[in-house]
Amino acid sequence: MAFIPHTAADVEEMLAVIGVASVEQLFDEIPPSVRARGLAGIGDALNEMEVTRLMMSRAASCGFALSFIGAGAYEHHIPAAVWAIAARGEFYSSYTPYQAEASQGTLQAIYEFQTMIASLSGMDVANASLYDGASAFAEALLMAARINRKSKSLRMLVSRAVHPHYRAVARSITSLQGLNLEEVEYDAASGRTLVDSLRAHDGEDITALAIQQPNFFGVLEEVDGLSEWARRRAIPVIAVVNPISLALLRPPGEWRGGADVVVGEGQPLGVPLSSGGPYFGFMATRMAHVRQMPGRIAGRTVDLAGHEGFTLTLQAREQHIRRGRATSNICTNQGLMVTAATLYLSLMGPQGLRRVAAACHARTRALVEALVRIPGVRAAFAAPRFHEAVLQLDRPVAPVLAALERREILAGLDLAPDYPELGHALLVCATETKTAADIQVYASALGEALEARTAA
Amino acid sequence: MAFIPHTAADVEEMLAVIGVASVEQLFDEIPPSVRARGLAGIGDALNEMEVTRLMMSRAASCGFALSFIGAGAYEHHIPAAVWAIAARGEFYSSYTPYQAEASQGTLQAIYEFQTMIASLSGMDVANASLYDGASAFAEALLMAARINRKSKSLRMLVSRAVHPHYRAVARSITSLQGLNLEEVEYDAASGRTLVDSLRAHDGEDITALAIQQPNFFGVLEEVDGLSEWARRRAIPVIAVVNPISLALLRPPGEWRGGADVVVGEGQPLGVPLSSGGPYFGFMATRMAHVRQMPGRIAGRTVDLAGHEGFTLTLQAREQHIRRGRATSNICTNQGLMVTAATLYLSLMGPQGLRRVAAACHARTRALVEALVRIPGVRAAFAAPRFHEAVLQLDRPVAPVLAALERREILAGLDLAPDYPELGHALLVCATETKTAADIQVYASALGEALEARTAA
Amino acid sequence: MAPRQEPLIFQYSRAGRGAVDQWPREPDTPLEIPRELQRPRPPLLPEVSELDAVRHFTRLSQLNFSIDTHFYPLGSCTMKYNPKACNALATLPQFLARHPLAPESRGQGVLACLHELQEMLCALTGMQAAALGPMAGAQGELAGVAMILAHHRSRGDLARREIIVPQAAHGTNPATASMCGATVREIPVGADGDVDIEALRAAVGPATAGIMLTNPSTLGVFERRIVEVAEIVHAAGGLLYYDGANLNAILGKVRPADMGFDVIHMNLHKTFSTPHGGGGPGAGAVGVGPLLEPFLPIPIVVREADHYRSLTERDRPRTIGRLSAFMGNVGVLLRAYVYMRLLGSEGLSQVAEHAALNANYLLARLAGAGFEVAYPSRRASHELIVTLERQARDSEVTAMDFAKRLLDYGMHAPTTYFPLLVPECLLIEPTETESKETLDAFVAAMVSIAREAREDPERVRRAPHTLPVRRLDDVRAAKQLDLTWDPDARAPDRPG
Amino acid sequence: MAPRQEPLIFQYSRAGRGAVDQWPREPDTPLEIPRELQRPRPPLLPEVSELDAVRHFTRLSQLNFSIDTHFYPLGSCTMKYNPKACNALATLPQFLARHPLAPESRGQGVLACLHELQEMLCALTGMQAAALGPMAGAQGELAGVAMILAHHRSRGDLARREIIVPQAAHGTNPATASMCGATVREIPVGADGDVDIEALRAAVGPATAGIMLTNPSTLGVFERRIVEVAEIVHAAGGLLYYDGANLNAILGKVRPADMGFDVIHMNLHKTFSTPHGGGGPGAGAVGVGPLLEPFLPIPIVVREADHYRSLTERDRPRTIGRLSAFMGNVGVLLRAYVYMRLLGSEGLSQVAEHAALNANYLLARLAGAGFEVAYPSRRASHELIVTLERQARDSEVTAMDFAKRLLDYGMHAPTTYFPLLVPECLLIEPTETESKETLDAFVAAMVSIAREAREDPERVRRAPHTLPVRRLDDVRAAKQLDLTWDPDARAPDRPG
Ligand SMILES: Cc1ncc(COP(=O)(O)O)c(C=O)c1O
Ligand SMILES: Cc1ncc(COP(=O)(O)O)c(C=O)c1O
Repeated sequence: MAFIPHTAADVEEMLAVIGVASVEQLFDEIPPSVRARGLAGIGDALNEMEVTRLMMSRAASCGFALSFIGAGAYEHHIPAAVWAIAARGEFYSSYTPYQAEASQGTLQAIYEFQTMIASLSGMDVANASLYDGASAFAEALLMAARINRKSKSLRMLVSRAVHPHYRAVARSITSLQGLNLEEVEYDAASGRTLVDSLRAHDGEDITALAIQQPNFFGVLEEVDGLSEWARRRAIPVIAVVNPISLALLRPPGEWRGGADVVVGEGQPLGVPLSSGGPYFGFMATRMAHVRQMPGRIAGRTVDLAGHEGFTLTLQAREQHIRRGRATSNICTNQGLMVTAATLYLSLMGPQGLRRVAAACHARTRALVEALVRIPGVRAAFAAPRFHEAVLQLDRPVAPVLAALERREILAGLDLAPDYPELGHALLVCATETKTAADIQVYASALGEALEARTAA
Repeated sequence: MAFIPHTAADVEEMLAVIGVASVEQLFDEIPPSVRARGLAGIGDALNEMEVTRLMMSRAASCGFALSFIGAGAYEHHIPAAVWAIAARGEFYSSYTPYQAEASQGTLQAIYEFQTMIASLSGMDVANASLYDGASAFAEALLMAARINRKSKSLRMLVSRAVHPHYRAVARSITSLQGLNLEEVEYDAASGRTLVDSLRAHDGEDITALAIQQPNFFGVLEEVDGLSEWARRRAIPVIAVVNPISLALLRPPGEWRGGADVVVGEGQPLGVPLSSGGPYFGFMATRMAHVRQMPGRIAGRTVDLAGHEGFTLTLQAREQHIRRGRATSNICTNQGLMVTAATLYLSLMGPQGLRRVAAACHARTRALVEALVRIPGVRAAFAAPRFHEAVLQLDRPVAPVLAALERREILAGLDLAPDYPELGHALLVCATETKTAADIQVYASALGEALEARTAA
Repeated sequence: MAPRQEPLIFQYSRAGRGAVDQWPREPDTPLEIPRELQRPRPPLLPEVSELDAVRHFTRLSQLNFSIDTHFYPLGSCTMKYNPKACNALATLPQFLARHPLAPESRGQGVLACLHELQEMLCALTGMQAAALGPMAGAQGELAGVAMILAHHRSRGDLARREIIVPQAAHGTNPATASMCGATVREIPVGADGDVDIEALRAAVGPATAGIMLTNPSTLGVFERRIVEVAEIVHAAGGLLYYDGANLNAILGKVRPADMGFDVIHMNLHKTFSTPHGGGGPGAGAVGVGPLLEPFLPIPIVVREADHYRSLTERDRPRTIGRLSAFMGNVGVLLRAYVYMRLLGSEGLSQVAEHAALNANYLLARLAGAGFEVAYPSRRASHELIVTLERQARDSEVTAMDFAKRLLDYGMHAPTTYFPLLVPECLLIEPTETESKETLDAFVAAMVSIAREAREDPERVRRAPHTLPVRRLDDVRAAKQLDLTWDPDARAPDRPG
Repeated sequence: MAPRQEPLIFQYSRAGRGAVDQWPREPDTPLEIPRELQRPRPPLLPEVSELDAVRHFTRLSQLNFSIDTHFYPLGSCTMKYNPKACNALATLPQFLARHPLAPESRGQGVLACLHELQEMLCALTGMQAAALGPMAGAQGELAGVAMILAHHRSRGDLARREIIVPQAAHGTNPATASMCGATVREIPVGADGDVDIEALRAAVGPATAGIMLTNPSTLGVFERRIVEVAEIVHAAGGLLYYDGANLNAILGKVRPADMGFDVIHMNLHKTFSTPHGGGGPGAGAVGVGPLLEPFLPIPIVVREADHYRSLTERDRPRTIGRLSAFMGNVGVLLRAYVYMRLLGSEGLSQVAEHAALNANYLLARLAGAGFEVAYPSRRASHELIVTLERQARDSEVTAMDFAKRLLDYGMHAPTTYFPLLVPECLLIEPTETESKETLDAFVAAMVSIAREAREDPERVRRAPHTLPVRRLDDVRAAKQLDLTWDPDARAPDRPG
């Protein structure tokens, strides 16, 4: 039941100390007119054994299929050590490290995490996480508006090749402060955002430019050209990146025009897919902008005895100090995921992370090669990619996906709802978890599905 | 690979310090004639991701069936907290607590465990575990022989209603020291070991008497009569008990004739079924016999400052001190299982454990009632039972079990190999994990299986 | 056995070392990435063995206080026991493996839990509909205020841009209002802890979008004139927002909708016992009355015949939109679902009763021991406030000093200096999962520290003494920013 | 953050408290158990909340040293890193749920692992067949000696009842021989650490059943004349038993069968990195040459076409029988299986190489720092022995004092006073999973303690100083037995 330790005798004694006759009396300040009596609609308690059985059957209904879906959430190998440690009670059941002396474990892990993220993204500093990649993107737009105070337009150029859900979340959140998100078209042949399409905005008052590398289609953007265009015009650049890809790709801080705010989804770093969350958003920036950054930040300092220690710092940016003038309303973040990611990155190290990235890249290449051999399947874009690809089929995607699902294969994401202009487009992904045999299974099944329907 | 942290530079430096040119040289004392070169037959390393996938598929082949098998290993609800804590690295990856000051956690847990087991069994003291219930039984027989030095016969009366595997293990181990295990027949009508069948041994030199409560058939023995028979003759009594049942049943220490050594399988106390192990054997005895007890024992003492603390004690009984004259050769025991069991017993407490026992008892009663309603099924024994029962079918059991297995039901254990005299006998068990609906599923399936075959 | 200090993971790093078992094999095809897009130098990640990593992070964990190891009476944070079953069952392998964009046919079990969770939250709060997407309380607030603004806008009432917030409100309330582009208007709280009704009357008007309240308030007392407050705000055309971060004291006792609230967010990581994880993740589900239902953020899970489905923008054209890339913190939601099923309606009511019992007991005991409580004439809700103004004056021992000294007594400190309007305050929330013995031990520690404050104030002022570090220099932390490790710089405690 | 002391779980108990979520519902049918068979009084189990239990045992855990937190160079124990994957994969839900008597058709995945494990162990040792039932090293020894005796008996040779054991042998060797009803005959070890060949010659004869050896021996050196030893014993009609508790130093370097051994047990909880769990469980698989195969303990897993099956007494009528109720410590075997698959043949050879490298490096460093090593002229195997005889003589600081003082330096002590024949010894086994930095830190600690022993011996003699307890009184523990908690008695540290 309610995990309550009180014995009947305890309750009696405590009521006596308080000086009331019953527990009910403790609620006597609630106006009788609104007092609830009991709780309808919740049902009776189950014991742990019963709930276990219920949840086992609910879990079973999800099964384990062979999945080639990416689109912002990626199946990676997660070392057993990651969650064996991250789930330890001392991490799992502690609060935000407000009492620094009693939270050195969490604080030091955050400091290590910040170091890793800053280095991965080529920036100076990183925060202790935001909710997820999409909301981090929204925060980055708001932050860019604060950084670029000279600009009055609040016009944010966002490539249409940025994840559609990220754009949707950014719209929900930033429209409240009047930001205007304007889409920059991608090039239909390469799948890239071309510098040329920015030229239309030469001379306009643009508050920020946002690009994703690799973009939603898995395609590698010409980040040097894009960032340089912005830098020349003193327009802050927001980079949305996949952290695994940064083992291979030039970090935003080293793009020709650089970047001002780097954000992304941390899920690939040791966080399970879990139907979409909890994940974590990360954010890194230049030291010059650190006071505009939302979210918690841990810093190293010294104690009374001169020994080093860690504490939350720059709290004057945050809601609990600055209240209505804080950089964001964020309070609770995704701390435990950060602990897991720090473990993951420690186990991978520079070499391991590079291997993961390279394996994903190679697997996706093998997948695309296998699939485009099937009549009726072709690659949509010509530009180099990281670990996702858009394929075009010769017929609507949805029924094909359904056919493959019946064979326990989740064959990718149908792009029709978000990118109708791409026709029968399918976004596929193969990470290091996919073997040559898996790819073969997919290719055969897809070949048969397309044949069967051609025949029919 | 081998979880080795050495960098190439480390190896070079270390070899230089040692003063050898190569690692190979470290093995130069091995006669060249027997030196192996490499390792055939092991195969190449898989990485963790690959092994994970392999093991997931191996696990999947085992499935989850609805099981009504007991026979010495029982499906019970295991609170999530038990293994969340027991698997913590500080318990999981520590050694036997030889350095007491650095092992107070393990030692205190053992002390708490000993207290619980001693109280459950109604004895004075308990040890820190033996391998499993069967080997604990063997050790109990050896211990009884040491206790009863007056007896020269080494004749051990063992009820045939003691678990057949326990008797087999006891035979393998105790025959090495010349113990003679003699079977005492059970009563065909009640399934009990009758005091009358002991009378044949009145006046003989018997070294010990061993009985199991509840016995292998789930039947409750007349423990008062049996133990009293032995006590009158100064024959040590060995009790084999199910620890869950002790929440309901009179503990051996309080049987009319008492018991000298109480042993049993600890698996029901929070240990998963796991194809048979690791489990743990427990053993309790009277203070008078403590120096004859095998296995480790933790004791409470004080430190230099007079504060209490825990340490292994009475080590003079053990192999590392007494060597060839130790009470047993046991060294490594089943420590972690003991930690889990101590957690389990703490979460259950006296009330919870009683409820588990009562629920098992009630479920088995419901199961038997449902099954004996099926034509061709009857209960084999009349005596009261705890949570198992022998049923007799009107035809051979094996094909019936196979038919039910196809319906994802493991319907019990066929007794034909061990007790051919019982005819088509089936041992079934329902613990607290079985719902009324489960029992209904079993009953319907069994009904249909028997009907189908009658029809055929 | 915890080390007093633990080196940085980078300090274990050696070139060429690594947890190679975790690495996939090197692919046999070359990179198809143009050189100018490739990373020129590897990132600064440690090169350590698996044992190094396990040992380092295990040791770090041991440097933390946590619910699993310590009493943690952090006010407004509801640090209660996080049942192990919730973690175990939310992390069943199939749940973990499920991709957020996998077909819904392969997630019916998850969707069923989410749907039932929505229903249970509605039952608890009296609201008509709920959405689970917001990923923490503050994001729930954002959703709520955005819905209020969308509602006014939908009626063509563009003037309502003011959000009223009582002085004592949690920082996220004004921060959220600002983040939503609204203007924050603070109103004072009376000496008895209730909102100043006259100030409220003066504040409302045609610019009023709504008011954000939490009840019981962050002062640890129940807003007694809530019905009147609701009438005033509603009469002025505004809506009422309930900050439901802390529902622990009202479960089964009073429903926010019945008090007149139009929208609520709930911190599942407090009341519903999902863990705080050293900072998160949480979940900030929102509930609404009929007026705001069309604006709920997507996704929302509905049941259609025997099938569960997530609603999208197509189903809810007036939605304020999507707040997370996928479906919010599903794993957290599953934990809350398991928790609620374990408690059932009776258990949830017991939570409120025992949370209130523990808080009022502590209040009585602390008052009895000579501590000054902030609202002595009031019932405590699930938490209570002690002010150490006298101690600060007499012995120059502050609330922060008390807090730090409590750590030496093996107890986490209560919340300090919040709410802002009570000087030198400790906001103490014992929660229902702590026993009377633990509360008694807390009182004993407080009494002992109060004595120390008189007899040996320096001892208190320089606390903690027994933790891995002594008191940390926050000022230096903010002035000499050291936010990432620089392999070439010296550590501060090894001055050159 | 670990508490220095933690009350007993019973001290948290309060009548009527309980972790009720864990309890099944009260059944609605009455007990059908005669009153005289019912328990009259409830057992002494604590009545605590789930939080009480979680907090208590979490805190207890923090009082331990462990591999996950500390360097643990316990000689003869091979305390190396226990990969987390082994635990995770051996505890997949279906593995945990499988009943030992479930049909083999529903356990093919488990049986496949066990079969392959048997094969891999044979490949490693050169043996012909293996059985996995024995539940720890000592039970493996019992199986081995029982097989030797069964072999002689099967040939009608009933006189062979003597087991030869070198002086330095692990205690389980003589204890096992006795437990098997054999007579133990000890033979001395020479000054160079090798068995005294002349003594061996003198010892063998028609009563010789066999000899138990471990090679490298417990003296941390390789028995160089092993081929000769084997010839002598075999010539005398005896068999050779290999105590393979510690295979870490020979994997891929030499196979016991090639040295002439007839039977071996292997501690999977050492070499194959299954955890020691604070005392166990382990697994003591046995391997045999052709002579002893018929006697192997059951069960044994065989592959027949595509099906795996466990052999029973019917298949192996000459088996020494069954040693466990079911199939031994399957969960431990699965961990070892995962470990071996992770390492592969190359990884296993690397284990031996780096275990030897670490041990020889420590030997060189310690000798260089002035410590007296027991066999300075010999290579160390996977472990080495330091004798502190000089320190004991000069400063009256014993090996035990050194060991206790090491704890203060954050390192677990090596094995002390074993092997018995080296006075004041520390048996040090660093294992291959520890880094050079850790070994260097160990040497530094030893040097520092040696200095303390000279300059402030009392500090060493009274160590440890920084652990949850000071040095414990073992004599009192054995004299004033306090083995279970008595609710009515006083705790020793609160003298009346
Ligand atoms: C009263 C109150 N409101 C809002 C919040 C914000 O919730 P969160 O931290 O989940 O964003 C909190 C907790 O931090 C709170 O206590
Ligand atoms: C050399 C040696 N032989 C035998 C054993 C006994 O093994 P176990 O403890 O698994 O019974 C050990 C370990 O304790 C050992 O080190």
